[in-house]
Amino acid sequence: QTTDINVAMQLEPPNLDPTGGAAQAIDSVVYSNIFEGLTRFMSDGSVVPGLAESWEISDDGLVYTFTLHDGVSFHDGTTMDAEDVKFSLDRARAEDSTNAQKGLFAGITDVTVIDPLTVQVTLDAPNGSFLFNMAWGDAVIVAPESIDDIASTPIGTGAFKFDSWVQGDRLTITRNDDYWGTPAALESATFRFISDPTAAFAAMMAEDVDVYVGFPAPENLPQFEADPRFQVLVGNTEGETILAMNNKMPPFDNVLVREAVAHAIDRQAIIDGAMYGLGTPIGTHFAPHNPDYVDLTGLSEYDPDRSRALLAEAGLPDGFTTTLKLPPPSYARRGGEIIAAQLRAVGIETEIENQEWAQWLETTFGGKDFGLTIVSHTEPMDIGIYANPDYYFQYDNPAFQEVMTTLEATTDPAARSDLLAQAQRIIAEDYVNGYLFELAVPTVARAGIEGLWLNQPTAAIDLTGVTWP
Amino acid sequence: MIRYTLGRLVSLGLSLVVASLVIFAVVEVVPGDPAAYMLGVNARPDTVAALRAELGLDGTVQERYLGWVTGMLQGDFGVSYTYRTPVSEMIGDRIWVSLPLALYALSLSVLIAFPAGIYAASRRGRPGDIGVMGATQLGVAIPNFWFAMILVLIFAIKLRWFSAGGFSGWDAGVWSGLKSLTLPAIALALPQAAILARVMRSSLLDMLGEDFIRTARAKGLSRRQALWRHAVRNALIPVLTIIGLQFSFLLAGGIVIEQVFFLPGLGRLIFQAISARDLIVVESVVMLLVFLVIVVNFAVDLAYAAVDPRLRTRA
Amino acid sequence: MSLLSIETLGLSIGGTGILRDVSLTVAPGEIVAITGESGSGKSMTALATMGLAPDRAATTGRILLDGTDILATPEAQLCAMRGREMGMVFQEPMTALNPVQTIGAQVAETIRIHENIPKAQARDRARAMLTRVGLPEDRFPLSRYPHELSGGQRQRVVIAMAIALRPKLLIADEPTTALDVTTQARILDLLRGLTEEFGMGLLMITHDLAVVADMADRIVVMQNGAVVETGATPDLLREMRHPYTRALFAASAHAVDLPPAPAPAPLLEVRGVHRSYRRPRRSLFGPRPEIQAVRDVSFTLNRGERLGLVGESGCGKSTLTRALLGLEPVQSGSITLGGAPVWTDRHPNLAVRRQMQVVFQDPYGSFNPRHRVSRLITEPFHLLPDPPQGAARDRKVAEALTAVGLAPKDARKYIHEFSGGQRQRIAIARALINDPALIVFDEAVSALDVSVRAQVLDLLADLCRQRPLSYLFISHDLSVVRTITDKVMVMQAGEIVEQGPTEQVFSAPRHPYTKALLAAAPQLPDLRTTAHAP
Amino acid sequence: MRWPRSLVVGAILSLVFLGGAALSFVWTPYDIELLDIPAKLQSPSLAHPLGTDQLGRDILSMIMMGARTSIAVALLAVGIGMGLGVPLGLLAAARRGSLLDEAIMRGNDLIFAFPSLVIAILITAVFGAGAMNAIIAIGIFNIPVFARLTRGGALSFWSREFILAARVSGKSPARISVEHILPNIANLMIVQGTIQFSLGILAEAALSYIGLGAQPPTASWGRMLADAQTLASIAPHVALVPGLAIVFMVLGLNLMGDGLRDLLDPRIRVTRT
Ligand SMILES: Nc1ncnc2c1ncn2[C@@H]1O[C@H](COP(=O)(O)OP(=O)(O)OP(=O)(O)O)[C@@H](O)[C@H]1O
Ligand SMILES: Nc1ncnc2c1ncn2[C@@H]1O[C@H](COP(=O)(O)OP(=O)(O)OP(=O)(O)O)[C@@H](O)[C@H]1O
Ligand SMILES: [Mg+2]
Ligand SMILES: [Mg+2]
Repeated sequence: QTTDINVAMQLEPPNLDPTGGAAQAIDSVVYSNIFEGLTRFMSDGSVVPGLAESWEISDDGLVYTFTLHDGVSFHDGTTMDAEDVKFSLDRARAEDSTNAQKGLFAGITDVTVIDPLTVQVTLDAPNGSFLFNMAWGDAVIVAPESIDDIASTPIGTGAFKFDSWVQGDRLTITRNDDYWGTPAALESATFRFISDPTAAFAAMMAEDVDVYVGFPAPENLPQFEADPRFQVLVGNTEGETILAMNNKMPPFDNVLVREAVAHAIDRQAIIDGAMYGLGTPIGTHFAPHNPDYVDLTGLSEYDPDRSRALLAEAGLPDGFTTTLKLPPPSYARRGGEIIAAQLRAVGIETEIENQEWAQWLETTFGGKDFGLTIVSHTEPMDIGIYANPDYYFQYDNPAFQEVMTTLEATTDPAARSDLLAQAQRIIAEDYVNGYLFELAVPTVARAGIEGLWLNQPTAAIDLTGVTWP
Repeated sequence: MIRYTLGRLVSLGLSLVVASLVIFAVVEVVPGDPAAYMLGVNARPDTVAALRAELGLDGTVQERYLGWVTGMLQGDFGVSYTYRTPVSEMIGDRIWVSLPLALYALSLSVLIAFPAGIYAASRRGRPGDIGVMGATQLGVAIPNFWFAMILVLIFAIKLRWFSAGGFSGWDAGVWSGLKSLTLPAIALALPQAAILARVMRSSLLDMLGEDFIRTARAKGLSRRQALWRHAVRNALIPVLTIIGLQFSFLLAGGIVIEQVFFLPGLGRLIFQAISARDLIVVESVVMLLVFLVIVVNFAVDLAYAAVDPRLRTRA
Repeated sequence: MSLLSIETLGLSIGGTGILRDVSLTVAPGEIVAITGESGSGKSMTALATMGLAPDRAATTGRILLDGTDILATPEAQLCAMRGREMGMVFQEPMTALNPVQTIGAQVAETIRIHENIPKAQARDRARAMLTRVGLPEDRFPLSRYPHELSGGQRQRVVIAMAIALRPKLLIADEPTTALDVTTQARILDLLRGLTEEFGMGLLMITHDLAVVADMADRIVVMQNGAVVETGATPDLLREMRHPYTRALFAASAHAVDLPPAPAPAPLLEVRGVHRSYRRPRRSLFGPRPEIQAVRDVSFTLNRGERLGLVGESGCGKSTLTRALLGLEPVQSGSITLGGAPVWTDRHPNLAVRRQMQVVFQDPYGSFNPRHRVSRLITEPFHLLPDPPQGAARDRKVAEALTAVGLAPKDARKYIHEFSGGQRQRIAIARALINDPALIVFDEAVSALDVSVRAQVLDLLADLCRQRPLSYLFISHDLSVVRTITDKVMVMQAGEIVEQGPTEQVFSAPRHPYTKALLAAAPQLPDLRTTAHAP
Repeated sequence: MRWPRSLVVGAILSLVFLGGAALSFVWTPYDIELLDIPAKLQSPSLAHPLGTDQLGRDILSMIMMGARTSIAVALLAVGIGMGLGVPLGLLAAARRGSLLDEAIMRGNDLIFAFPSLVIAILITAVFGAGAMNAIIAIGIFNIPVFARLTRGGALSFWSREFILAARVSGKSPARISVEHILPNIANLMIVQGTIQFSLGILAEAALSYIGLGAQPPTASWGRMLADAQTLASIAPHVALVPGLAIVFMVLGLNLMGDGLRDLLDPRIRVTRT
């Protein structure tokens, strides 16, 4: 039986510190394999205990008391205890923290070590998603002893140890035989970084790699499906792919124009043309696999005539010209080309500009210099971004903001469901953005490999349960 | 000869200074902030500021330029923003892919081009010549990335003689290292070989029209002997220039090929670094490439002198 | 029994006949000279003899070398014969040697292709041969590269290569044309010595009739690809049965009648002119060596005077010309024309320059091939503050063309439509168009065939009769200078070593260098007295 | 006069593409801005002689429009190279041996020393991807090519006697450069221009291939190739057609360049890297 595996992914992690950068590739490699948090995600998106065996929440919802697993040690042999938890959380929320998701820790006012296996976290306000937040890769538990070299030599508590990294090419992890939980079946795993879609196809076909998570060329999936050597898993992600509109910039400050854009878009054509059928249409900013999801696609049906009428109503019978900024991923580049054609059909001319991420972040996202842009919001449960009027699409609706404030303080599941439905409907009816589809993640693997994550609730290639036939 | 060498060295140094200024200036105006890039869309402004401070990005332009240049002079290329490892280490790793690849491709190019060029020149106007020249025209016209794609389709996917890409590393043995560089080297070399063969041929034909070839023939050398003994070495001078240029091109121009074959070379490093705004890596790698090119050209100049005794004394 | 016997050789390239019915013989130890105008087929005959005629050439007739027909011999066998049975020396010593091989290797190569002997032995023999041609090893090591030798020395290397195996036949195609007179004399001596010593047959090609008359046992005169006359040198010179032969020799000895020069009145005054060039440093910290191209030159050219300047190649003639014309500044000294300096504070003086024109050597390179004659010859108008326009300009062009014996309608043609001699006329027309006070002729007739040269010299004499023409005539050809100038200067290594009235300098040279120069120049025998020294 | 065969073949090949590009201004079989996704990846047929691409566009129309982009980019890049390189080369030759000459030549070497693709990427990173920036990026690297060639050609004329004659006639170096030297090196420029043109087409394809060339909806052969690369095993024509278009266009131009050289002046030599 084979005990090693070659896993490919598109991007190489810039470094291996999940608490120090936003790059998803870091989490892909280290999440659950090397680092673990108090809680963790499962493939279906549920949050289960991680290093914390159990927890108690005070009645006012402000104090969380975590009981840690006994006998957990870091890969360097030092034990993992409450001090490490305190260190990790304090480091993440510190003044000079460089944690990319510092917001996750914003509500924490205090972390207290009760005894080596008990730690108490105090919040400034009840937070219904605190346990969920603690499952993120940015909240994993690290040790003060090894923190200095974490970027290049990550020391965690996971079932795999970091072994070596040939930058630009491959990264190897090996089984941690002293793992506190169920040990991994694989002895070692090698991550390869292949971004070129043709190269990805070739590498798979030539059997140079065994698994490719997030296969970049959906058009090739039928070939793998037809080939008995391979299996194809298509899972969902938390990525709402939207055509973002600059709500403060004329003419998008006019809801009629935004509605016209929404009706000009043929989602299915985009999914078929850009993603070769992968992806679920969405009508609002919410993941369709979430139980609280409301299907609002009917609000923005493809109807170019309606779109033209709306434009006329908005005083733009001849349409207008705007910019369409496209970051590198293929959903944006390919989708952008199709959307541009669809918008042109109703009289909206777009000047396409392909941007690199850095440029997109600085000018489009940061500088809000755009008319339209396409991006996938892959963070889980992030409808809250619509409550921030400074967020790049600049949606400012007090009614929505109030719904969000109420939601944060609500812990009752039914009430939360209600509020979320309300929120989804508000933004859909305001046509804040063009809602396209929920990004799907295709995984191509050699036939017989089991235990791979189907979905990507967070970016992770969790190999702890992977087995060869 | 010494004066010649020294003169060239001075202008070499000057070129490097100008190059460093140009590179720094260009990289400086590239929009995009490495810290913002690293921290993504949910980062808070204070976090970005903290990271900028940590990366040393908040100094003045002059400070950073001087810091960079003085560092380089001491062999310290700085620390990559995103990888957090010393740039010199990263370059050290990557150059063991890019340099062998460039040399491999260059050797292939020379090995193909010399016989082809000499053969074509020796049968000027005959079917052999026309055939070789037709092939070189085609070789010059094929985009190398497209050619690479075809190579992969045939040799990696259909025939499975080679792996589709990646680099096995030199630890696994020279042979397996060479094997993983073979397809990329061919993809890089063939268009270059076509160019080189054409230069070789026309340069040889020029030489064959020279008086000294007639002299050699009058001595009793056959056409072929005259070609080999007298024309080839003289014809090398323009060929050397092209070889020098090609080496530079192969070293840096492998970017697309490294992408197609996912090789961990300098080209891919620089490509990644540009998109990650890992400016220090971009600056240092471009500087290194420019340096290598200038050094190669310098070597070519010296090689001229080796081939052509007239240059040794003329200065 | 002759060594080489060419019988009714015919040669055509792509249907164009080049040689017709060429027959000649060379006996062992005999020197046969082929002469004739440019393009008459001399070189082609020689190449055919070596079996090196162009690929596309079709031949008829026979070329028998020691009984073997070259034209019927397969290439492999020819290779074995070239270098061993027959050797060849070419005109241009600068390019006839492989620049990247040492002279020793190149000479030894001849030996090693034909004889299977060790390298060292071949080198010994190469050394001996180089010594024989006057390049002894102690002064000219075998490891020298061609560029480290002068033209004459290179020509010696080429000769050493050709005779290394003592071939029975040596063919020399214009072996001295590119060399100056003194060097030429030494090379000719060497060739003559070698023929005697080795008993070789020497087939020498030259258009210099003086050389022919001096060297050859027998002469072959060619015209338009055919042999018009052949015979033993004394007989041929005496009889000259063919009119072409006569015309050729007459033109070669052509003398013109210059009108007497007017009373001396200074026009161009040159005082203590120095011009040096900096050479790159030889050693790292050593001084940059300077080469004194012109040193302390002073002379006066009077109005209406025809001044000659002679001297061997590289002695500084062209440098001096450029200084006179104001194209380059001089380091010290003064040059004035009609009292006005050619250079005034770092700028050429246009008012002076307007009064000077120049005619160059190369009738092919002196004109922009893309311009019409009218535009070419009016180029000096650029110097005029108010150049003639329209009809006035056309009249000027017509006048100038008529003056040099061309038709006004030629103004519309391009330069490639003219022969070499006509081109030189156009060059003179260009020089005349501004009615300059002074014209410089820099080797203006050196590239022309003898008959054409004679015409151009006549033209000059004519012009002198028509108008007051002052010129500086630079040439290495002493006989030309003698007939076309009133005064002459002799230059050696940048210095004027002798100057005086032409006849006086030529008949009674005072400076040793002048004497050497005159002695080295081959003299055409006085044809009227048919005397011939053995 | 006999036309060199390579010139005829090359000119015919190039004219096919030039003609296609010209025709595309007034007519293309289909409108490439209209997508017909259900009709994607069709094999060649009567309706679509070269088939359709992944967005259901007619590939023949795309090739015609792409030819326009390639030709425009390459031509303008050659224009930049000639426009700046030739004057620089003439200047350097006119002042041969001077500090200015040295500076110009060293500057050229320096440009040559920069890895062209990297600089192109940086340029597009600064100014954004787009046809104009591709033109600039390619054009910059044409400058030293023309500057060197011009200087070399001009130098060989500066020593010619007719130039000396012009100097004797009092003409300034600038005037001599324009009046006498430029027309005489025009041949050289035309031949090298053809070669650079073909290289420009390759360079545009490479830039577009990595996404830095002309942006959609402008059609570009390089981007067609990039878009089609993963389809090579599904719909080979989609990847093959743009590749062959590049090959034939470049081949045509190169053959034309060689033919022109044979026709204009068999002695001139062009550089190609
Ligand atoms: N390779 C060739 N192809 C065609 N014609 C040629 C070739 N070589 C020479 N010719 C022609 O053959 C004729 C004779 O040329 P050849 O070189 O024998 O003249 P030449 O008497 O040696 O003249 P010169 O004194 O100028 O050397 C000329 O008209 C020339 O144009
Ligand atoms: N531009 C220059 N730089 C350096 N040295 C030069 C230059 N021009 C001429 N010389 C040197 O000056 C000397 C005189 O040259 P010049 O051209 O005046 O000779 P010349 O008498 O005209 O010879 P020829 O008869 O061969 O034309 C030569 O030794 C030459 O090498
Ligand atoms: Mg989300
Ligand atoms: Mg001849």
